[in-house]
Amino acid sequence: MSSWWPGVAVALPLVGVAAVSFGRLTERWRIAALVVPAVAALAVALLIVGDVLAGRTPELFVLRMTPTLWLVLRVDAPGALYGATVAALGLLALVYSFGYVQRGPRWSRYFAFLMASFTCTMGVAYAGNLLTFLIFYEAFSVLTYALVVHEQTPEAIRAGAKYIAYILVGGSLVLAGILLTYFLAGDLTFVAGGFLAADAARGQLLAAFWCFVVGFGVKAALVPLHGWVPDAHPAAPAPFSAVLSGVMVAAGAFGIMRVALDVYGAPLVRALGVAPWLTVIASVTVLLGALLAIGQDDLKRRLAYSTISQMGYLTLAVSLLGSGVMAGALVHLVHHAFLKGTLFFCAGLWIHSSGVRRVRDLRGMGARMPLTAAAFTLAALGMIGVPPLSGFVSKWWLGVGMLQVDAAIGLAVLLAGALLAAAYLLPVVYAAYFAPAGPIAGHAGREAPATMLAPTLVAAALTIVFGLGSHYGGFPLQLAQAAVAAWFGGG
Amino acid sequence: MQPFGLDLDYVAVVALFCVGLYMLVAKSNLLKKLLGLNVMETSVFAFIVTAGMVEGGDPPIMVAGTSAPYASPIPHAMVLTGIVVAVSVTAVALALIVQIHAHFGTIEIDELKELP
Amino acid sequence: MTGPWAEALPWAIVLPLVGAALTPAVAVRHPRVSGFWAWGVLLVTAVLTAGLVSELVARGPFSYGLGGWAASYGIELRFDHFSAWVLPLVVLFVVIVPFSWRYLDHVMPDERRPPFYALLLLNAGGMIGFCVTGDLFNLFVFTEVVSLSSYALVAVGGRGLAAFAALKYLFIGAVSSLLMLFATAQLFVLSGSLNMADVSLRLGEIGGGTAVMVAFAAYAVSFMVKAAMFPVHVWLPDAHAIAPSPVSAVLSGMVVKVGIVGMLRIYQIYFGAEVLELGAFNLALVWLGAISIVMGAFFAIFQDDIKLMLAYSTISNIGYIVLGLGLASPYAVIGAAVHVFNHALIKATLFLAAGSIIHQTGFRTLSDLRGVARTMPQTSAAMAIGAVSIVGLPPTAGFVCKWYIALGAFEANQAPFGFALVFGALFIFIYYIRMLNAFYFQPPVHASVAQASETPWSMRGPVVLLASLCLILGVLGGIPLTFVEPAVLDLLPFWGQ
Amino acid sequence: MRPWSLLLVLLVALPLVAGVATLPPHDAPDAPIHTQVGALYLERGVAETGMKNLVTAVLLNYRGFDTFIEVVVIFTALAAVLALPKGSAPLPKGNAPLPKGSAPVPKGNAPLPQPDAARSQGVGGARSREEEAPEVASDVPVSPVVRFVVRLLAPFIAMFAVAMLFRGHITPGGGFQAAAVFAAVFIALGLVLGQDRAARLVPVDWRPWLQGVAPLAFALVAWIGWRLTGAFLGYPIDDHTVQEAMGFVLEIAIAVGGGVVLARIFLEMET
Repeated sequence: MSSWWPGVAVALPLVGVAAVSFGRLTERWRIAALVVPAVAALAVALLIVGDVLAGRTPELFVLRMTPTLWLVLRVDAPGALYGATVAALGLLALVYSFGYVQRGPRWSRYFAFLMASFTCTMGVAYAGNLLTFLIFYEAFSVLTYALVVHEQTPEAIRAGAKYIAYILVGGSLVLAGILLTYFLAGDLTFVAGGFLAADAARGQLLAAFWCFVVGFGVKAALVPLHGWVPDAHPAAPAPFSAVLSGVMVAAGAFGIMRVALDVYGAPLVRALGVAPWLTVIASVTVLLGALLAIGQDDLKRRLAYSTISQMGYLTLAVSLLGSGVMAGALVHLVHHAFLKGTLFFCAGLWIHSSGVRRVRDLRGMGARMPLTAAAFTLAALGMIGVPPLSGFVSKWWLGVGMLQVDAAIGLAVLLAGALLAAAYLLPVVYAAYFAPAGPIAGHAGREAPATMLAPTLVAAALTIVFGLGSHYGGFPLQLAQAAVAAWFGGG
Repeated sequence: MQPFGLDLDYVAVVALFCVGLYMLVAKSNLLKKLLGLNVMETSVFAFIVTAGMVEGGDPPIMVAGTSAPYASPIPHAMVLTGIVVAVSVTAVALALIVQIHAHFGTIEIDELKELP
Repeated sequence: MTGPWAEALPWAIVLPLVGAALTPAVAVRHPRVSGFWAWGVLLVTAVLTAGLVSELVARGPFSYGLGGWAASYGIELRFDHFSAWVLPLVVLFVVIVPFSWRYLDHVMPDERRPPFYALLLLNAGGMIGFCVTGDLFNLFVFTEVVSLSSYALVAVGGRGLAAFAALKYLFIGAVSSLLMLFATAQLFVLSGSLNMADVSLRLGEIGGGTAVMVAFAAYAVSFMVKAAMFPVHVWLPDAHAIAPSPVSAVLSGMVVKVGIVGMLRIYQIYFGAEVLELGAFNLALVWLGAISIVMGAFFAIFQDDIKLMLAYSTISNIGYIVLGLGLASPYAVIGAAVHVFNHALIKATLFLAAGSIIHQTGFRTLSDLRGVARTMPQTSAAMAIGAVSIVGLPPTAGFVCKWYIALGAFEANQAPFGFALVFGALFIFIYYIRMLNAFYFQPPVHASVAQASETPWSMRGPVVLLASLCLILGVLGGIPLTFVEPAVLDLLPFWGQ
Repeated sequence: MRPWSLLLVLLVALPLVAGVATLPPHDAPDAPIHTQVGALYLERGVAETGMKNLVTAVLLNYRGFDTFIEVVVIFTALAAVLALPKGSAPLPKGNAPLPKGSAPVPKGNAPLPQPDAARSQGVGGARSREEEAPEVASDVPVSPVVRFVVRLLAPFIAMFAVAMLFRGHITPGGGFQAAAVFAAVFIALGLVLGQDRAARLVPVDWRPWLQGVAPLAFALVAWIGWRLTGAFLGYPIDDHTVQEAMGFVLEIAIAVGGGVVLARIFLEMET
């Protein structure tokens, strides 16, 4: 079904880019020009979700890139789910940023690049073929470089260099994979269940698959390729860390899903015999990420390792190729975005109001900044998977799905991951509430302004809402089941 | 005369070309390099004109006192054009050499390389 | 037979040349008028070439016998799909000339402007002629117009070093032209004709031989020098870096392509005659291209001077084109041909932006230019777009070429070169990321950088226009393909496919 | 340096010798060069072009476009020489710094030998024109005998050039040769009289037009030919008077334009 809405959703944030880059507006109008399109984009994204739930597939042929390839937006169920997540978390991060980012010459730059990468991430969600996916994926990867190095400290520049090197190598591998795919199939349009012919040369299919997995794996922080994550997150401004962790790292996992299920298709992946290897890599990612997180003193670094661990579940789910586990993975993608968003928002609040970056300096924060600490605690519990919070729902479905495909190892990894999550998140909570308060640095001790606190609390509240409401219509689970139905035929 | 199947006139042309090339490459003085270039150019012109000649031929001017066979007129026209091009290149090169001399006080590559 | 625009073919060449001859006379009272005059002449030329291209699109390739003589009897001009390259070329000139109006203020006194613009016009006219001529000797003469004006344009900006760079360029260029003349003479002696199509026919009758191959080798070396392929690139970096920026844009973006277009012409002759073994030559081209990519990028990484960096990146990009040609599969050749356009566009963007920055701040090294994005945001943005584009990241003009050439590598069963291309581009990004870091994320070290102002609109307009074209041609990558695809299909029968 | 140069020369020489060795023998009447287009020119040239000197016929008619571009090339050389910075003119303010660090070029910025010191050694009488006495070129040590002879012969040499120009269609000669001789007269006069007096032979107002006169005349003739025959640079085959007139216009323009350009290049080079 042809529809303008996907294009509108993708293009809306550009209004903000234009307003802060070129306009000579007063600050109030600038903020309006940023917030209104972001709200509108969220509205459109939810509208599209409704559309997709009604069984339609909005698509928009934007431009003809080459005689045979279009830049095309087509929203299927996973795309709609991811797109709505991006829009929502993007809006929260945007509002949060108004309080967090200092006024000055870099203010405009930050918001311009934030909105531009917002646009491109929406594009990744709604991409209808691999080429479109790649274009938006590379574009936001490059644009976010400016956000990673935003602080312009030497560490930030170093982290930025590491980030861009990893991401570009990954992007090039993805490009190589796409080229091979195009060469093999003559087409790049996503088809639920895959479009690559099973009788193509096995060597080339394998080569392309590993190009994709390694390429997207860099972004998805699969373990040997995760090097940029723990450096980039602490260096970046907190609201951007939230977006980076919540939806941008997820873009890598989303790419792996797309490739495995929309390009190759489950039967072909099984036939290629790559799934067990992927399972191993993903399990290692989950466990190692979590183990490394325990040792980190820098809170944002700890959260970054947690992201590595949590994103491993998505790849793990892909590798198991079961319908239930994929539904769980998609739900987890959404839930994790808001959980990790909340955690980073809280970390940012502590940095902002008292300059505290290290876990051991958080002592006594529970009393001084009760709302922040409460939000953090909620999200931490959600991340561990305590019912009835959202994290529990996603892990429940992951676990159920794993049982469906008899993946005992997967289940073990899932449980171990949850325990380790408790091991690295609960000490933070403990430090905030129960440890004896240390000396107070600076002007610490007051809650942050409402513009920053509100998005944090909203994100935390969503954790509860998603947890309690997950089985009602319109919540992520319904979309995820629609997606799985398309991928695996009837669920 | 064509020993070993070689056309000696052409071989002479190639020899001239090589002499010019050697001057261009091996000499340090920019003017001598330029002269080498000119020698190379001349050799190519000689090649073209040689090729245009025919045994016992007259110049291709159709007036009383000349008779067939005539040398081909095209090579002459080509060489005329070539000479003008060569003159132009030489002029520009000379102007540049004058500038280099005015600025650095030398036109020896060896000395130019040693300048700070 | 042909439409009315076919009549314009010789005039499209002659107009800039005559305009150049008139420039000193037009600008005798007010030297600055010469800039507007050159622009006007180029605009009219652009209209003429647009007409020619429309004729080409409507009715296919056409010929023009000069002096009313039939093709092999007199000189033939031939407007085929490869000649269509002249249109973007002239359009780029039209964009670059306004940039030079103000830029020249710090390069030369007013009284030297008329000869400068005369040279630019001669360069443009020479290149148009080069692209459309169907006669080998005429090709040589046009080469000389282009080369001679390029040598001089390199030297106009300064004394001493500029003259030295120009002289180096002149010596190497003159030898390469001589090789071309020698090869032309040999083909003439062998075939008795100078018309390309005719020569090709007769070579087919002769059926090869050492002399034919030597002529080919001489042509190949000659055009490799003109295109600045790796082992014979030595003239390029200094010449392109030291020339005034609008000239660098012309030289790097367009004049080096003379070598590529010339090579394609010679290929047409030889492969039409079927006297060449394809495989070995193509393989040589592939390797030379790959080496050029790597070495160009390698040298560029160590440069601090932004223009020198851009000059080395030209060598790299010519490597792409040659690699694509050598791969000799349809996609690769299409990619290479598109890159001829797109690289010109991107390099013009980069050189003009770099020129603006140098013009406003007086500095030209990365370490001096830190923080310039703060005071020159639009120019820096153009530079960034150009950088992203030349690395070939989507959705920019450079990506389309990379996409096609790499696809062509798979098509030609040379996957390693495809991967090499995809990752070679990253190598290039190392130095652009250094540039962007310096411009955007480091504090200024010089007051003149911290207080620089944006360029006047006559300079900023072209830069912004070119940068947006880099983006537009990225998302609408199909546009150049409409010209290139038929040309490649023309050529591929000769290409062994 | 030298061994490498010799090696390079050898590397170039071998293929070239191999190439020329396999060419058809050069003076055989049945070589392609004599049987293809060349033969047709010899056969029909006089009838088609009305010129008895077929070299001129090829130059102006069959391959007239080459000649057009050729005069453009010498104009390019002049433009090039004019566009170069002048030795004595001060550089405009804020000249862009030169690039650093390109390997083979000596690095900039450091103090360089002073141009003045260089000039006093004098390659080609390098003195700025401002210092020059307008009347007599006292800096050029010309013996009175030479001066007298040059002045005496100059008109005759010029006459000879004119003769070459007008006899070009039946004897070896023509516009380019005449241009070279004209320029030689100029240059010789410039050397013995001083450049300013030699330069005065061409009025200032005419110079910009005269130096471009050859391409302009070509364009004009090309246009006339286009109007008359429908082909760019076409000559009406059956009207020998018009053909000859067009040819003469071109020859004269080449001679005058070429002479002026060559002389001007010489004068400009004396920085």
